[in-house]
Amino acid sequence: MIEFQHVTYEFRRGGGIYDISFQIREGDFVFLIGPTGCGKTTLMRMIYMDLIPNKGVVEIDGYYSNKIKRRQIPKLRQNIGMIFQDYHLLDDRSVAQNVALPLHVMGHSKNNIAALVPEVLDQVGLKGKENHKPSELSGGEQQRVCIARALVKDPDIILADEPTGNLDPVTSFDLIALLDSINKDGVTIFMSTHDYNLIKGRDQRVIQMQKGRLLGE
Amino acid sequence: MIEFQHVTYEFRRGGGIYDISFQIREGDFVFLIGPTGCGKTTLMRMIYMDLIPNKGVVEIDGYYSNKIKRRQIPKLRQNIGMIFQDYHLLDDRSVAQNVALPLHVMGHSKNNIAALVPEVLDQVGLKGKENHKPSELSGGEQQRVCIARALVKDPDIILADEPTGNLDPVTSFDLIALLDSINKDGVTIFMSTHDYNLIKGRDQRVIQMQKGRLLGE
Amino acid sequence: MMDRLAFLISEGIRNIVRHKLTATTTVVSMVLNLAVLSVLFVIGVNSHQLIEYVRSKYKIEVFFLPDVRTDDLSRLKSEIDAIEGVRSTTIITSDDAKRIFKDQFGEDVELMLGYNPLPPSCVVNVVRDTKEPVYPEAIIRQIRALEGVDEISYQGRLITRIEKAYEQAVKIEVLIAAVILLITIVIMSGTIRLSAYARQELMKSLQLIGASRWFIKIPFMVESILLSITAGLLTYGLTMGALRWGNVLLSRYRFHINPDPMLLPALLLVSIFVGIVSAQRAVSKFLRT
Amino acid sequence: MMDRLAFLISEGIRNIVRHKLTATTTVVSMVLNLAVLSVLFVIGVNSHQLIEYVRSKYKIEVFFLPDVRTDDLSRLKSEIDAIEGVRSTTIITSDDAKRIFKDQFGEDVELMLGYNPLPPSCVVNVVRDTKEPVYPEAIIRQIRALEGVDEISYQGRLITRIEKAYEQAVKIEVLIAAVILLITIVIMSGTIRLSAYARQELMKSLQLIGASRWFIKIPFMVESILLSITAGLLTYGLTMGALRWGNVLLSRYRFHINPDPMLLPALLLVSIFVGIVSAQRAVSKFLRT
Ligand SMILES: Nc1ncnc2c1ncn2[C@@H]1O[C@H](COP(=O)(O)OP(=O)(O)OP(=O)(O)O)[C@@H](O)[C@H]1O
Ligand SMILES: Nc1ncnc2c1ncn2[C@@H]1O[C@H](COP(=O)(O)OP(=O)(O)OP(=O)(O)O)[C@@H](O)[C@H]1O
Ligand SMILES: [Mg+2]
Ligand SMILES: [Mg+2]
Repeated sequence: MIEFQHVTYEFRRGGGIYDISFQIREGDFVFLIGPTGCGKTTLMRMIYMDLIPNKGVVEIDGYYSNKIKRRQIPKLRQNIGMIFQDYHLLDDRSVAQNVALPLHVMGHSKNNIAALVPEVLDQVGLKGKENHKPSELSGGEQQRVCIARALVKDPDIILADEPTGNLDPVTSFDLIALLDSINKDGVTIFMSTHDYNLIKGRDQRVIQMQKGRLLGE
Repeated sequence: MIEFQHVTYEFRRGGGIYDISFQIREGDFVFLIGPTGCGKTTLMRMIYMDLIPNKGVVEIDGYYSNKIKRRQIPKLRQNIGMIFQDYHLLDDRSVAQNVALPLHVMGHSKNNIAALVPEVLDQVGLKGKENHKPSELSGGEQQRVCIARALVKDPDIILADEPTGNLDPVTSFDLIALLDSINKDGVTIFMSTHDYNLIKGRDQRVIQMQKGRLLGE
Repeated sequence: MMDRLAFLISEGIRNIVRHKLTATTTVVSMVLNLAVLSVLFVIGVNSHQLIEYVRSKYKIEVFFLPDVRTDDLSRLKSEIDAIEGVRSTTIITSDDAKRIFKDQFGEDVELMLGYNPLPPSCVVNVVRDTKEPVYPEAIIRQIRALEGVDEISYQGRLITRIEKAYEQAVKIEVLIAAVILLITIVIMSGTIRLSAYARQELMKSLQLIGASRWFIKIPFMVESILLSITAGLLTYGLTMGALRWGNVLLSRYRFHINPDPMLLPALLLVSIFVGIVSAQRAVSKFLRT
Repeated sequence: MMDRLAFLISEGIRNIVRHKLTATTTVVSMVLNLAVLSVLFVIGVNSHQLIEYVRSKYKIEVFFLPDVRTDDLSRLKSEIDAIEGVRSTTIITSDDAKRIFKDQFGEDVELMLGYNPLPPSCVVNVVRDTKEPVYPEAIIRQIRALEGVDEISYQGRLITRIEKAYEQAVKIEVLIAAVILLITIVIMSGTIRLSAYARQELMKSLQLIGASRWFIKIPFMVESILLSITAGLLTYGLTMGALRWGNVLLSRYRFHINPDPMLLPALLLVSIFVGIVSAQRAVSKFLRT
């Protein structure tokens, strides 16, 4: 469960998000759209508690932003599959090692990891790139590594921040189909995008933002 | 003038581009499209001679890839406005300083720089963000800083590698319009994209790639 | 759990390979610093050898009354031996003294004078391998209190002066060593901090995907400890090599530098300590969010 | 062109502010290294003071024949003065000697014996502020060749031994200084290299937008030089402070350590040299494409 209650966060240089309230229930698939710079990434960062609200409260799976202790944040993040807009891949290791990382963090066994990683890399179409460094991949491939890293840990919530920015339309639709099937298994999905085509003709809930404020659904 | 003559480049781990030949004349506006991982960025890197072909020759404005000396490469790059897919912004300085950098490289006077930078930042819609660090910007804003940095030096050629990946449709069309007007002034523009909507209904030349090879125009 | 620990340790090892440049620079920096330290350590240990040599030359001569008999002498000897600070004693009886006189001057005093004027005496050697300064006054006082002692000759002021100088030198050396140790620690931790700085983005990314502070710290610690041990061992090898070479040069002066058995443990202790503390500090700095 | 140069220099300055951590670490590391060097330098310079003190105690006494007349004496004096290695001479005439004798023993020899048996003599002081060892034999030989010289008394073997020991000590000190200088340079350049390593992405980006190697290098050099100068000045301040404090402690021993006027230039030279060379090497490494 994701819940924002009158959340405001302002950066020191100005800009931010203001008085945001909404709720996403377990198993929902919700889109977040809005023009560039409207605050989508900022909003997502509050879900994985990289930013803590100036006003209001964010609740994620029973963790409250105003009560959470610093050492609880890793626990929270382990339950969320995050696809970052700027990837945050570790360039000192291979694609496979990058994808395996969240499993190591969660304490999975070696055998388990050895089985899961190739599977998910295959799912996102990165077979054959296991041993590349992230810097040796195309933009779209890097983005898919980031997606694989979020999927591999079988999280309760997937946060996808413009996950199709560097993907061509075919690959994008494949990704949405993949997310759809994961959502069918009960995983909550919250995805920001500015690709209106992608959500056109879908009957899913869409949250719209503009200039740091909710515009409606 | 950009000319590829049977250019092949293969990465050590496999993958690359094969037997590419094409020509772009001065003042052209050419699109490069193809699915993710097909070799668009690799092809562009050969234009600014970050990669040198294994076979074949690339000619840019009288510089030949098989003859160019290492110290000539900066000169070549100074005439090309490059919008990198991964931005390559310097995060230790402000947006304005990032945009001013190519002008300093080319030896423009202080006054000239002070006049040009705000103008181009305004053009790409970054007014008010001059003093932000790149890491304090949204994805789309970072991309526009990169665009501004390419435009500010008034280059002969603009290479744009998926410059709209993080931009919403409105901003994307604005960018294309901006590039169009620059092109009218005689600047050669070569832009890769996978946003087929963007080029739909335009009568410009489009080079198509697939799996490292040219597919036709 | 076991798998996770194994992973964290192997991460530490692989980090060394991944970041060869920082690893090499760190080790080189550490080795050079430790080398200065270990040279100082060796000098410190061997300066003791020098003072011991000097002390072996200290001389206290005790002359007994002429009427002290031979069996009294052995009692006196054991009484003197029992005094704290006395290493050994050598009794010279009147007859011994006569023989020595004859050896040196070729004359038999007894024949010349009709009697032996040389009193029995005793050469007292003081302890030499103590870290404390040796002051002979207390010994003298106790010897003087013994029955049968006539006269005592010793180089009192000279000894006191030498011991004072040595004490001063040790103090200065300890001070210098402490300062150098401090400098070493600061430089080494600066080096490790810079190598952490070069990787702050990676740490931030790890944190974002849910890694706890310990998950980030442990590989870094393992790496730091391994580098420290490497540096410690290399320094040890280097010091031993330099010593062997130095001893060849010094052999002309009949002086031999001994490495202390504590050198290796001390080096490892210092380097591992520095490795852990500065890795800890460096990581904490970049994880502060 | 002027604007570009101004920009490059200001870039160097701003880089220090932008990368405070690497700047601080670099400066601290450098200061500590330079401190060791400058202490060594000061010791080196002042060890000379010690030998000069000892040399001022060297004594050569020249006794002339009793029939040398007073005007011959002044000729002899100037002849001795002209000998290389002689710092000064003091003539003691027979009358002076008589007066000295009377001052010391309270007796007038001339009254006692009816004539003055004390010959005129001359105390010769040797040069003391030379870097070369002083060996009195040559001086003695030349004095002996002069007419009217009767006898020469001097501490020949002692002087030779002291001078040999000093020569040896200077050699060892130079060796140690060279080793420490080398260590300093390696550690300092390692530090600068690590700080370049942390910025390799930035350098790569600069290169991609068409910056020439010089454009990237110059600010880095400026930065490195500024940090070096800062480190040099800080070390100088530190050394001078330590000296003042040390002199207070040493005043008991009537010994005064003098800083050499060359200390500051030497420090700056070393640090700037290291700064330039290692910045050059570090940048080249990361620009190799
Ligand atoms: N660290 C920061 N410091 C100051 N301002 C910031 C910071 N991060 C973001 N901003 C500003 O907050 C606003 C919202 O940014 P955000 O990244 O949330 O936008 P976004 O909706 O994700 O945009 P995009 O689609 O381009 O990614 C922007 O105007 C941005 O400049
Ligand atoms: N440094 C490298 N080493 C090895 N392989 C590489 C390297 N860089 C790119 N590749 C591979 O070359 C192929 C082409 O990459 P390129 O970046 O040119 O694709 P692209 O068309 O730009 O894709 P995208 O639309 O995702 O940006 C990819 O399969 C990629 O994995
Ligand atoms: Mg965003
Ligand atoms: Mg690309």
